[in-house]
Amino acid sequence: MDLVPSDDQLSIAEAAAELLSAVAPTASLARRRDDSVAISDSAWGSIAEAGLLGIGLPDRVGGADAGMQEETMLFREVGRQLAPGPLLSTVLAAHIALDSGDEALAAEFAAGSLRAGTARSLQHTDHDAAAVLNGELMLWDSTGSTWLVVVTADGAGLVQTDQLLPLRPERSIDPGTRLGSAFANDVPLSHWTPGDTTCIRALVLVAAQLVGIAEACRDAAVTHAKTREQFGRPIGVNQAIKHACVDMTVAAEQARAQLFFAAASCDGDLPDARFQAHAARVIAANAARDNAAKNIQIHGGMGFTMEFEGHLHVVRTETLGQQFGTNEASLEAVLTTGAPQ
Amino acid sequence: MDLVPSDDQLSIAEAAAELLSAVAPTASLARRRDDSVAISDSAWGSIAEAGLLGIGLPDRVGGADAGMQEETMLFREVGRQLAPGPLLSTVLAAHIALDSGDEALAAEFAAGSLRAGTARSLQHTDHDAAAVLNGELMLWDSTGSTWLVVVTADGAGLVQTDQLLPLRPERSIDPGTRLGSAFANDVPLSHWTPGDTTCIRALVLVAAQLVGIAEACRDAAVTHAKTREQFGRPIGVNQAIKHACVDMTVAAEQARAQLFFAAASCDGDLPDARFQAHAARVIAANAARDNAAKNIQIHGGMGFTMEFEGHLHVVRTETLGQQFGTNEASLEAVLTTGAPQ
Amino acid sequence: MDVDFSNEQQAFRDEVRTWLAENAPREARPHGGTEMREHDLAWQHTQSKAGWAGISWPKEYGGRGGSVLEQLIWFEEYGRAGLPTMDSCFVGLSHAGPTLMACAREDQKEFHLPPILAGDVIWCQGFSEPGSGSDLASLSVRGEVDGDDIVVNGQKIWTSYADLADWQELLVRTNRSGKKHDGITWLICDMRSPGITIRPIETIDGGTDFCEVFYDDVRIPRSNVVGEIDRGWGVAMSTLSFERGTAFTASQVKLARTVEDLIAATQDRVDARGRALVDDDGLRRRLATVRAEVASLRSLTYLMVSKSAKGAIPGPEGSIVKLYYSELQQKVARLGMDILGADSLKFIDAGHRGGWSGYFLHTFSSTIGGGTSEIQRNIIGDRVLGLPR
Amino acid sequence: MDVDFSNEQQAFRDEVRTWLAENAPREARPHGGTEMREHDLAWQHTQSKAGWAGISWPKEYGGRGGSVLEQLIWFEEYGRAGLPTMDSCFVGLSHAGPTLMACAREDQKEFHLPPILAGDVIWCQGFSEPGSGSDLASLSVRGEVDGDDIVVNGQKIWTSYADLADWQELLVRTNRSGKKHDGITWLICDMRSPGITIRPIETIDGGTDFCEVFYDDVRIPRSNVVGEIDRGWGVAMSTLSFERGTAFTASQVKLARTVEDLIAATQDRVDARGRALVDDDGLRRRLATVRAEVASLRSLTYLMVSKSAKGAIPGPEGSIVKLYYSELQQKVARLGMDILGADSLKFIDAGHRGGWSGYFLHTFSSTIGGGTSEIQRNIIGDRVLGLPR
Repeated sequence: MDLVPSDDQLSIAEAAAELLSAVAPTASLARRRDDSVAISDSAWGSIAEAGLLGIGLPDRVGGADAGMQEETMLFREVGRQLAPGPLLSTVLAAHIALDSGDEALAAEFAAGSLRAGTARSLQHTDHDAAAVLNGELMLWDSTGSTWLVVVTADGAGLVQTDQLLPLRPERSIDPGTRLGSAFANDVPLSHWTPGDTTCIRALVLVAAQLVGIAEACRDAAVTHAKTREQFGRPIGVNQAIKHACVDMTVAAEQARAQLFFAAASCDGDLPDARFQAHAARVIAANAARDNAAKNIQIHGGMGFTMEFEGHLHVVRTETLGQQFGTNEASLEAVLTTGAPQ
Repeated sequence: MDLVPSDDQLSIAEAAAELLSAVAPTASLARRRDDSVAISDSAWGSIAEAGLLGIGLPDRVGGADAGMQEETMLFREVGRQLAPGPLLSTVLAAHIALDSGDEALAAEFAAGSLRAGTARSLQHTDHDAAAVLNGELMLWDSTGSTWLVVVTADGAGLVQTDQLLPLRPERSIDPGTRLGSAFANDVPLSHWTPGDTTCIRALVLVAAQLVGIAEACRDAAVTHAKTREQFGRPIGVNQAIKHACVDMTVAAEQARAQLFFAAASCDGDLPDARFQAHAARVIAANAARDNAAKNIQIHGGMGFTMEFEGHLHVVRTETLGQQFGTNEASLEAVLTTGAPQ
Repeated sequence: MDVDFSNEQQAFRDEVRTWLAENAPREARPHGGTEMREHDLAWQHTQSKAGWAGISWPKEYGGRGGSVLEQLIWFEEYGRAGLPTMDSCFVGLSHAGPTLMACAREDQKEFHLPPILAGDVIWCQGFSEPGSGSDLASLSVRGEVDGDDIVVNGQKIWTSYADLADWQELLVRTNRSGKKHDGITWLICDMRSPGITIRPIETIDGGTDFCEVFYDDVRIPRSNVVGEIDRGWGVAMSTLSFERGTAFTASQVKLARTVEDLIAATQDRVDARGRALVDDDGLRRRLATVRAEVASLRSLTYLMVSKSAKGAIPGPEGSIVKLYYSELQQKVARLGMDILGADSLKFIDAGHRGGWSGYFLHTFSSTIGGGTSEIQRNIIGDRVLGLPR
Repeated sequence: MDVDFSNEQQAFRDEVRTWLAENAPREARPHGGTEMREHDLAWQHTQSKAGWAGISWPKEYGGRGGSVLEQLIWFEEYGRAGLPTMDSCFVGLSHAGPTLMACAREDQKEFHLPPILAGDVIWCQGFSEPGSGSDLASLSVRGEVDGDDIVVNGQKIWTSYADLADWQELLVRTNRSGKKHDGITWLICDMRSPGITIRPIETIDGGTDFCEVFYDDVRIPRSNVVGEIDRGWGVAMSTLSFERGTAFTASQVKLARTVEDLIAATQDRVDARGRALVDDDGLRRRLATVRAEVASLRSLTYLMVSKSAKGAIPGPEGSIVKLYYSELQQKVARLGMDILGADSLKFIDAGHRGGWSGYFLHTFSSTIGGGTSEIQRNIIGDRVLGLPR
């Protein structure tokens, strides 16, 4: 038993953080706000070239042959850096292609030459009808993406974006995530793999991003509490601020610990891995939500401006929270998957 | 529109507080902990003699002819003083007897010569079967009480305590409230009056007691924060303590305001009086619960001792919270009775 | 106690309701720029002509001098009509005007008060600075006496509608030698003075109502000092509140309507599992709780107003309403996000700027603006409860 | 990262589990008095004989010197077996003993350490005073040097098991001239000394584990000073923690079981409206949340233990676990009250003292005892985050 990341894992995180902040810095979100695609082609290309999309994929499709833990370390940085665009959905698309035997497609996703956004059906779907899309859909980062991933607890598959006409862009609360609406009428999914393997991977990697957000908010709040002065002293001397920073720390630490536990449980194929993943997602979502709100409050008036990045943590937490199953669904799963071992 | 209590109403409260603290001081609860009846005969006699039980009853049954507002002022002091025994249930019994035309019985309750405890069925009862008691019952202060009130949203009635054999005393979390268990097999209720008139009165007067508790806890915490010194200064200088006292104040004030609004709405027979009463009960319960817990925490180690009265606010809030319908039921009613006017 | 209004008060309410229904602006309020200025001033002008302007202003200054219960009724109906409570005339009517009444010279009052009431001018506030937020008295914008002028240099921030305003109530430091509360001067600043630069601040809900204001050798006549030089802190603290506990009434009424809208929204929505939201016990409890809390917020206001009606002067207890209202508003906004689910992510420009997600983001300001919740708790703790500092 | 235990560790776990199943006391632990003392000492004696005593004590002092992972496993199994984690041997094993190891003379160690391990003596702690709670260093119990003795007068409070104890680690003020942290002396006090009066304190859950201790001219030999006279604060602060992050492990395991019990309790209960609790979406969410939070509490412990295993010395981060655990425990207790409804009001002496309502009341102490949550937040803020004081 060892929950401390290895040096190799820490190197992945460090390299990812460095690259992301260089090619897609937070300030770029506002600059690209009115562009149809949230991430620039050059940033996307650099990320793919650095091999970040293939970290958890096998060597034969161009991946680095590492596991869920390494992907977790990557997506924690994606969350922390508020990196825009369809990174997670493209990584999931690669796994779906691989799991369904289409290694050529998996390799294209890993290389970044194809992108995948996300489609989620807003209506309830029968278990039996899971491999077919119907009704109103919400789309994440469909612009610029040839494919869309569909991830449910019953299975995961792909659909080509142009099969879902008409696509209507929606103005998104998050400048780093493009949203759209579409309608599907009996559109079959390709590369369908039953079971919740992809769903669990999505949960853990969503949790990883949310943990990164919770940590970034805590760090920003603590720094501000140390440096901002009012009444002749740093505001962090006041318990109202100090204790809020502490509560953010408790939230971030518990979420990080549960994230690592879940990632290791998945890699170790433990019997309660499913429970641990859902629990990680629930805990991380609460931490990100609470910390993002507290960070704005601690920053006072400045916290309420577009210039300050605090609101981006709020809106990313919201968009991510709806993308691959909801927090509510994970709460229900925490109760129905049986007690942890 | 005027929510400020009148001088007459304030006098009722003052007189009640003075009498209750003299004849049934908080310290008497611990002393009588092992007695079968929570309140002494002499205290009961003094309270009845002072006319407190008949405040809201008409002159012809020995009452003072006042309204729900005056009863509210009384029971707010009952809550604040943690007065023990079946005060509220006996007042409700008098109203039930009066409403069903039994003025002689009402007069006996008003005079204190008969007492009434409370019975609540722990199983769900059909609307049609409401006037008959069945199944497992929980009893409040049945010891020393000839009668028991049964109050539901469908109607209210009375039952004689000895019809419910076997009665089993239960050790109660609250030394000011005796609990018991019993079983009923098709026991009909007497003095049955359909409708929720008594239920609404019970809600408002429970809310009144809970408001008194919330205020007493706030007052105790504020006093302690001003006088207890640590690190050379009163602990109230620390925002962790100061802001907790403020939150207790906000809770107590909103609960008091809503209580007065509900009592006046009932007396004025306003169309949304039912909504206001349920809302008052919900808000008061949350305030009492939160303030009782905070009061203990602010008192530190001392707060955790039997010697300090803080825990009595906790346990009274719990026993009262189950006696005449639950907080959950009031929440549901808040949603189903229609929007406030 | 009594929650009924008298026949006279009821008649007043009917009159207000009818008048608002017939006269309130029918077009949507523009989101900014001169259109917004024109809109707000025209509406103030309409109220003024009909005798409704300055409902809370004393009669001697041309106001309606309404009783506190009339004020309550007016604000309730104003909120019910969906009218904005913090439009660009707000600072003039509720802050600058009352301050001038309390502390200004007669000639200043005569010149400035009537145009505020008539809807001819817009005022803004120049108090906060980048380094002086909660600690207002530490302000450092310099004012140097130079002959008949005071020359102002520095920067203010969080000035609502600075870009639309004619006048500004401006606090500057004219003396650095004493304690920080001394040496502050309260000035009437003409916003068209040379040397003023205004930069709008974009807020997270997409609004641009707030501005930064930069002063570069701005010359303000000494005759524009209100009170005395170096004694401006006392002027700022003396601002009379004519609301007497009704300040949040219109906002509360709106919040109540928002809660009812949310309850209605659950009627025809389903969750991701296909179950009707209206059957979700957890959501039902959260909705019931906020409905009860909104009711108790109104009761709290009624209780304060009742005290005012008996002659009590509202003190720091007002912070209790502000604190409760602002946190409740955030709770309602969060609940709405949870009810709307994926739909909440759409930033739609309908009704409120940005739709529900815009409202949600907007509510983050409610525990910051007008004094943070932390500062409100200090005020209540120190001044209502008398806790040691 | 890895959450599996090695084969060796798994074998250790099996050994512990088997031994505990076969050797743990079968009778219920008495609630107080000499029966409790005999029970606790006998159990410690049993552990000692079998080589399990002082699982976290270094081998040089007769302990098992288990690796931190073995400690974790031991405490997990100890909790799973439902054994009390804070019995009357706790202070000797986890506080007084480690302090003596760090600061005492060889003869003091030789005399006192073996009986603690063997289950021959009980220790208690004399630190807090009525006027010195969070501010321990302000303590004022007087110790005056008189020849070879130190004469002690004053009062201590919150001394667990004082009425059962043989020895006490006692802090007294021997010098009032300097700063409050100077002039404190750490003494070994024989609890049978003349002049000691013990008064049990009844706590709100009906317990009497805490006591007040009064000292009236109690003579303690100077040879019982640990460290130097007036330098006792350093001794108190030097207490080694051998738990290395595992201190709350057994309690967590119990809390996890409590949550599972609550989930099971919803299976066959109905609410006042006759609906099965298991179908209540609101309760389901609350239960799921605490189940997930208990899991993350374990993960947090595992993360700290992993760091310890790599040689990191656990610092103030331990306060994070304490803070989180104690507030989570209260949340679980509250949830249980809501699930049990009217049944929660019965104070039944079964399982836990006072049944569920007793547990509920008991949990009020968890955010107070061992340093209030407010103090924990100060520690984390100052020492983990480095925020200004």
